[in-house]
Amino acid sequence: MDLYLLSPVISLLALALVVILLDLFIRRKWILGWVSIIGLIVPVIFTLSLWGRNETSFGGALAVDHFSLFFHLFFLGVAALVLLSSTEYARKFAAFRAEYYALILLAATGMMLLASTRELISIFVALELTGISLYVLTGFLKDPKSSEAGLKYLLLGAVASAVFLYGMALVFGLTGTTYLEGIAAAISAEGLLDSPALLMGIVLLVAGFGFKIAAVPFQMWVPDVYEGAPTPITAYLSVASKAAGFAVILRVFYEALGPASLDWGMIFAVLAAITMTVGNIVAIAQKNIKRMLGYSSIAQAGYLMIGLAAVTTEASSALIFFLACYALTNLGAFIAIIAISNKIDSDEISDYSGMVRRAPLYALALALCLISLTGIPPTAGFMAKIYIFSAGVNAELLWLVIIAVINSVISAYYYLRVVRVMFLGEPVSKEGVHASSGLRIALSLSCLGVLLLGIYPWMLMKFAETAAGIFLP
Amino acid sequence: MIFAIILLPLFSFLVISFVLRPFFNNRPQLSAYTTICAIVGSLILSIWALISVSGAENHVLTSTSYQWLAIGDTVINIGITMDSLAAIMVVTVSTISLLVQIYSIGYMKGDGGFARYFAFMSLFTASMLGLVLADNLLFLFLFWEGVGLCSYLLIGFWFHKPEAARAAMKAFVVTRLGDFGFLVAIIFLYVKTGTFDIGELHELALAGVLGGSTLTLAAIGIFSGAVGKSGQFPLHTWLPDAMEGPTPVSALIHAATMVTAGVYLVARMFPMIASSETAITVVAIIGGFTAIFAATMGLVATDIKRVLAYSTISQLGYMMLGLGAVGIGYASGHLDGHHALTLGVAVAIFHLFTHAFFKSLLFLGSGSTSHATGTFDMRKMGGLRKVQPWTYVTFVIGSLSLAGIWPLAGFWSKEGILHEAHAYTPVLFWLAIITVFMTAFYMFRVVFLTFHGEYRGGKEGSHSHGLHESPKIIIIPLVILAIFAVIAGWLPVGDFLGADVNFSFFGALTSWLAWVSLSLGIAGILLAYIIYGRKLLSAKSIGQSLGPVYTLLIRKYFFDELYERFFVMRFLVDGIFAAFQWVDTYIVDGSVNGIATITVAGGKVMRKLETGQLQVYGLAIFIGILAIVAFLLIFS
Amino acid sequence: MGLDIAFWVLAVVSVGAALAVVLMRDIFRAALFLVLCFFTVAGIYITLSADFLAGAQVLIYVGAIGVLIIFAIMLTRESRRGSPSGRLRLPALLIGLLFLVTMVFVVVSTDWHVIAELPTEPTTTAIAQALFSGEDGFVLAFEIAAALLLAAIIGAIVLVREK
Amino acid sequence: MAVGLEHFLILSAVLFAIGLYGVLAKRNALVILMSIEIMLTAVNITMVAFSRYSHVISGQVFVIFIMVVAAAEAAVGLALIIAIYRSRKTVDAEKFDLMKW
Amino acid sequence: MDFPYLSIIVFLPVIGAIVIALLPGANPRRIKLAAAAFTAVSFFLSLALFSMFDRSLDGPQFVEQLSWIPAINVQYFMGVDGLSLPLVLLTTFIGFVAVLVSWNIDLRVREYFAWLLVLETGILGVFCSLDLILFFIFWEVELIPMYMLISIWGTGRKEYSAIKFVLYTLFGSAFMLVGILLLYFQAGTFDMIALAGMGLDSILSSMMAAAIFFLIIIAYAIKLPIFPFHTWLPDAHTDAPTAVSVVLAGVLLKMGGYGMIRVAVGIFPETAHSYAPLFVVVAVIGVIYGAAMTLRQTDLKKLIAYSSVSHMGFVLLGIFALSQVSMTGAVLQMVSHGIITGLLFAMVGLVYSKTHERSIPKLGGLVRQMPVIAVVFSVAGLAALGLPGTSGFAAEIITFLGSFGSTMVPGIHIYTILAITGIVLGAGYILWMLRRVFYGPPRDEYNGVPDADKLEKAYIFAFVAVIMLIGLYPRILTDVIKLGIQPILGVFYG
Repeated sequence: MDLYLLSPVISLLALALVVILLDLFIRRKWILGWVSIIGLIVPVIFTLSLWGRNETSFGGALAVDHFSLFFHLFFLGVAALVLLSSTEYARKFAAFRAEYYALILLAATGMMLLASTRELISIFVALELTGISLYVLTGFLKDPKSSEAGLKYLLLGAVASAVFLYGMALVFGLTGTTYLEGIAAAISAEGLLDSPALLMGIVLLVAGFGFKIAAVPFQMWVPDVYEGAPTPITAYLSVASKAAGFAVILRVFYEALGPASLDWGMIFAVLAAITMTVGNIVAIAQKNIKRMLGYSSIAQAGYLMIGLAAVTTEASSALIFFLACYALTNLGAFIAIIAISNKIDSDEISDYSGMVRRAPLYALALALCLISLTGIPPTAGFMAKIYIFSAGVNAELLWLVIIAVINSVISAYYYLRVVRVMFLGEPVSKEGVHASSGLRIALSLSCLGVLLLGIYPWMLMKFAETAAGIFLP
Repeated sequence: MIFAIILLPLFSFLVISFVLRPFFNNRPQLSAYTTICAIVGSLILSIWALISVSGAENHVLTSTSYQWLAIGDTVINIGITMDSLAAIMVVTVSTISLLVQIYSIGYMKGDGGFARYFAFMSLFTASMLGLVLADNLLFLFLFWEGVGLCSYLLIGFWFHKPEAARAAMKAFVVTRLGDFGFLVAIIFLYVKTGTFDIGELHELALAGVLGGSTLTLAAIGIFSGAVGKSGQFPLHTWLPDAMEGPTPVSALIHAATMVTAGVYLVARMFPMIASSETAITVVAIIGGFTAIFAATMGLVATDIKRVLAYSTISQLGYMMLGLGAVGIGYASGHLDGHHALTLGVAVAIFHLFTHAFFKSLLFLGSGSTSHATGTFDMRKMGGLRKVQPWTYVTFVIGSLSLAGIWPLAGFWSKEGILHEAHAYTPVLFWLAIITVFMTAFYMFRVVFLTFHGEYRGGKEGSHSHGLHESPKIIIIPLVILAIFAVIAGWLPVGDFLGADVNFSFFGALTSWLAWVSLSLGIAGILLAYIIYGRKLLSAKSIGQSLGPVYTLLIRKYFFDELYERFFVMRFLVDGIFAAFQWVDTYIVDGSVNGIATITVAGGKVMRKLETGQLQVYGLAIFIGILAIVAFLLIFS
Repeated sequence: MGLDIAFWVLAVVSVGAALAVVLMRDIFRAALFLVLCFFTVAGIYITLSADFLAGAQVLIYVGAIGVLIIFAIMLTRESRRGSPSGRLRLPALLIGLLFLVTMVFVVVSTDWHVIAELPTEPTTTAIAQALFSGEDGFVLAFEIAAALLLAAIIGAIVLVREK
Repeated sequence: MAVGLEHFLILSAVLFAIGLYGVLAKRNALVILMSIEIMLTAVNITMVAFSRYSHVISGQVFVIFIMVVAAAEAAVGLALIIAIYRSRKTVDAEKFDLMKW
Repeated sequence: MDFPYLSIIVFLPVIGAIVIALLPGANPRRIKLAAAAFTAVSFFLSLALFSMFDRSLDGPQFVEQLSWIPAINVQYFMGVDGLSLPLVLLTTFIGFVAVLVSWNIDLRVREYFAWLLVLETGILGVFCSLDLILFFIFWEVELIPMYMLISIWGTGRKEYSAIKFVLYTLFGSAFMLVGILLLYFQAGTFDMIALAGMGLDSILSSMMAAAIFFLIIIAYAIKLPIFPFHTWLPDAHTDAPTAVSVVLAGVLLKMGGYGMIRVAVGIFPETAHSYAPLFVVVAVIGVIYGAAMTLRQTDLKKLIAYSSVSHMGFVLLGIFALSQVSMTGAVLQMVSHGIITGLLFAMVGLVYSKTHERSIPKLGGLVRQMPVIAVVFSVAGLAALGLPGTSGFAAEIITFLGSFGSTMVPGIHIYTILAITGIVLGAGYILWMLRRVFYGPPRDEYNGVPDADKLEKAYIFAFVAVIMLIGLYPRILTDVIKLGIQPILGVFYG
């Protein structure tokens, strides 16, 4: 039991505690945000120091491998950007800023654990750690919309938890173990492949995790929660929570259910097709930009699920790469929205009219991110799509890829509509938009990332390949 | 050197449009002088070429060619050939062109587009000369379209007149209809033989390599180009309308040169076309029919230039008939080889040659009358004999020549054609002979209406300074042309072209055919005199008594209505094309928009599922689970 | 045999109590029935020889959750309006039944590997060992659970405290 | 017929279905929360039954964690309900539709 | 690697765009001069390229090759051969002229020129890239600038047209992407030259080859456009600002033709051969249908837009006649149409900027007020209807010669003849338009409208000069083009 392997998690947890404790002693609360941001360096350093190690601990429950370390960095990065984008927004929370930052860090802790645990109980608890932090964060504004969103998220999240617990129970009951390795071994050893309970277990697991990644028809909470949550949290939800979902699915399905006769890839393929189509089509009809991005994130989950449907290492590495690109892009979009909505105090797309003349850089950044979400070069989104579609084609999922590309076309319609409103519309007022330094840093980071990945994606792809490499049979 | 014949007027065009027009616009005469100098140069060179050709071996001078295109095996060369046929043509073209340009100085004086006019005229002359000299079909086509362009530009010279603009467009589009066939034939021939070279094509045709339906189709295609250019039935409708252009243009382009390009083309390709009996029969029939068909319309037209235009069409029909008749003789074996081929060309080109002089004379004469009266409507003329004696005399000479009265130029060339027609196409011969009568009649109808009787234009119809004779610069070309209209028939054109034609000044009167045609011509003149000179018969009552026939003629057999109003507008544009547009809007584009609408509507419907009720969302989760279970049950 | 009877009794009572929870209009009584249900489930744990869990069930569910809910009921003063059923009653019934049928089918048609005899030892030590020995990795879960509780406490405080 | 694993599993399924019905059909957010607790309890029964019939203790360990999580969730959930009640003066789930479409 | 001419030519405009975006001070004149300078340098460099091009080699020249995304074997691979060089030259020329055409833009000048330059880079990149993914990236890069340019600076239903253009193109490129990926997994490379040399038709099953071929060709069919995928074109052309219409008609459509030759036919000659009859028929439909539609238009821009549909039919015919001559003709037709229609749109723009009217029935007699414009418009029109001596004729006759003589498609004679009717209809609509716009009695409401100014004269005469040059001496291009065509049809003609 090597606790050092857990050092990134522990240091992050400690950071959360430090922030809360610091709250008691300092008066200038803005420091808290920067403490939590700068403090993230510690877990990052720990993570980097672990790079290359491929070990397990806690009797196999914790894995420190490329996959988990990649996701450590991923969640830490996302948390950093979310924190940066919250520095100004958090003023709304008055006395609760420390709690806000701490919960973001706790959620990140949960997600990091999700990517690295290999045992059902730990997975479940980590999932709930993430979940509960996010429920609270969603309701953090405590205005009617925010509380309502929080409650919906919590109740539905709890139902989803019950569902996948049921699934886990079935799997456990059949195999007699909660370790992923053990499950895989038991399934192949005891000839459980055709067992109805296993199939049902998988279905329930798909449903439970589907809730996390917002796959249709488990996605219905998404738009409401995204709309109601504080915008940085929406960004966090749309990126980190989804990524955590995918990470845990990859873990569970590849490591535990890899040998299952049930072609769970097929289930994901069908869900992917439905998800992207529903997400895109409904997004067209949206007028609230956060809600629209909610549907858009559903659609993106659909594309991501191609990486699950095609059960190959290449597909998982494409999925991981897509996640990273999507994270940068979506965060960029949300950060720009935060910057703009801080000023105009509205999330209606129509209020973004003529934004390019009021806030040219923010409008341009938002446009860039929307273009990336559409998948038009030279942006990260394009490279991500190329990569994941190529994995899909290679796995002979041509039909799914065709549906996906048609969906990309549909998506252009609503993404570009926002661009159009910003670039073509008459400005509602002449007032410019000025954002805090945190937001500006976060926005430039993500936009640079989007462009960089669009032009030179190879570094990250290699990372993703390495991360996915652990699933090699 | 030979290239210079083309290049001189082309250079003149370039000088006028890029130097004189932009920089010396205040001195428009310069452009006229430039043009005339260039054409004089061309004329001198043409005559030199004519002399050289007669001395050259095989009567052919060739020039080096340049490679226009080379892709793999496809190599297209472009060059020129000067043979006797071309030599005759270049001399004719440059002569008439020169005279018309001189005339134009007077006629166009004071027109705002003076320089532009001469620029176009230069370009036209260059293209026409190029057309004549081209040694291959593709190069020929280049100039073929070039003269068409100039014709278009010059018909529409007074572009502010809607009729002129309309006529210009009509001319271009209708001839292009013929050119379509021509172009297809060129391509077809190239694909079959691998060459555009006219000489090589002839050799292939004569050697029988090129034959059968290929030859027939190609020949008919080429002829369709000629039909368009020469205003033959059924593409004749543009030529009368083309009279909207300035009169010298009508004289040069729509009487003497461009419209004869069709005849020249058939003559140029004669060995090939005549090798197909079907094709050459078509040529003969179209020619013969057009001759009489156009003449009938000339009988009733009231616009002096239109009468002349119909007459031109009719005479061009004669030329085609001449070619066709000899060709039939050749194809059916009555005539043999080389003799037949040169004879056909000689007969047609001879008539082309004489016709060029007297018809341009007539046009220029009509221009002179309009110079005085300001109109071309014969109903507003009359009695000009007294004020315009020079014009009158030259016009009558031209008319007599056209009517084929011995010993004027028209007689000789027309006799040649009638003779061949009688020999090989008896039916068409009778059409042609009736046409002789009509020709004489309508020409003298013009003479009597215009120059005899009382002036009917009224005060306001005349020019401000009253009726008067035209200035010298107009009269001199008329006189020169009149001289040619008399003597052109005596020149040994046929011999020069290699045909063995026995020319005897009085001997011609010994054939019965000459007497028949002469007497018909005189009868026509007499009838015109009775009706329009003496007014013994009322033209009006004759018109009324003929009723529907008269209407048919005056409305030009309703061809304009048929083509423009019915076929183009109603059938094509408002019919088929409108249907296309409907399809485009509602089906092609409609389905595109429809898909978009359905998608957007789908979004609007599906968002309604998102009711905001968390329990609906929960329900969806379980429906999803059950659906996956069902899916698995069904698919495994 | 005694266990069988106990099972049947407990099963019937727990199902009845659960039904009462979802069918009662009186929210207060529903909460009490929930507590009853939790109690019977604790009994079922005993029939499954999970003694420690039975205790924990009583402590956590009955003690903590039950009380919390009753508090909440009183705080929100919703008892007057009761607990009516919503518009989705029928679909909910249908889906619930279908799900039940599916699960029953799955349970019945699966060939479970069953060890029929009762475990002999009490579970408390075994659980403690499993939790803290470190060989089974449940100590990891335990640590995560600590973080989770921290998050929950922070969250509950933040949410309930007025500004 | 002796009571065996299937009985417990079916009992658990029944309870789960009842909880499910409660979640979907009841309007009071508190009752929904209570129904969710029933669902979790049902899962617990399954876990324990498996644990008993395969003599593997980790099922029971799992249940402990589920209980902890359930308690935490209940706490946060009730906090949210109270927060929402403060602003909206109702806990009727059908009225929570500020955000839709 | 040699001096990276191609990269410089391709990326100069986008660098220009960045410079313009960052240029301090809002002086529109400076922005315009900067844009003109960057495009001009790009143009002169490509002229230099044209003169340095070795006319005895048929492979790509000026090659630049770097590994880029090894995960899926993507390279940064640029090069031009006889097929792409004329199009590069055309693009830089039109790009430069487009800047001049836009000289009187005064709305959001900075943005406008930045987008215009980005657009040019996108198009140039398409013609220069030899790696399919790189090609695809450039293919899509052009979308956003086009969208912005049409929807901000356009007229009429500009937003509808812009989004229609984007969605249509995206739709096509979506399928192309699938096709490219499928191809990659069959052949293992994105290298266009290598792919073309593989003889994939015989390696793959005919089903697979056909599937890839059609997936890929949809994008080009939309771009070209061929019936029935053409309806975006009239809308986009009509509502785009003048310079964008010039670029759109001038070079953007050529991306379709280029892709068809380079990717679809180049990689799958045998498959193209099997389906050639289908495309030839579609080409003929396009020619006649386009011409018919043109005759029904009353909006000047729409008229020219539909004429493009008709003219692009010739290109399609030339390509799928699959003979060396016809394909050379098709490429020449692309270049020629680029210049001619570019000029026509520039002229329409001039007419519109002076009279503020585009509806043909409301115009008339303009030759009095704007003689230079009328003359150049007429020249462009005559070139469009294929008057000998202009590039239009040279291109069309070469295409027809090739297609008529092709032995690859049964019954192509008939189709060629039907296509030739297009030029008769062409004469009809061009002259009809000229007559109604320029001839007839002058209208009082246009009294005093100015003729073209010096700058405008400069660029329209440049167009005319190019039209005449190609028309009289087509070898200047065909000698280059045939080098690009030869290897593609090597399968059939040894």
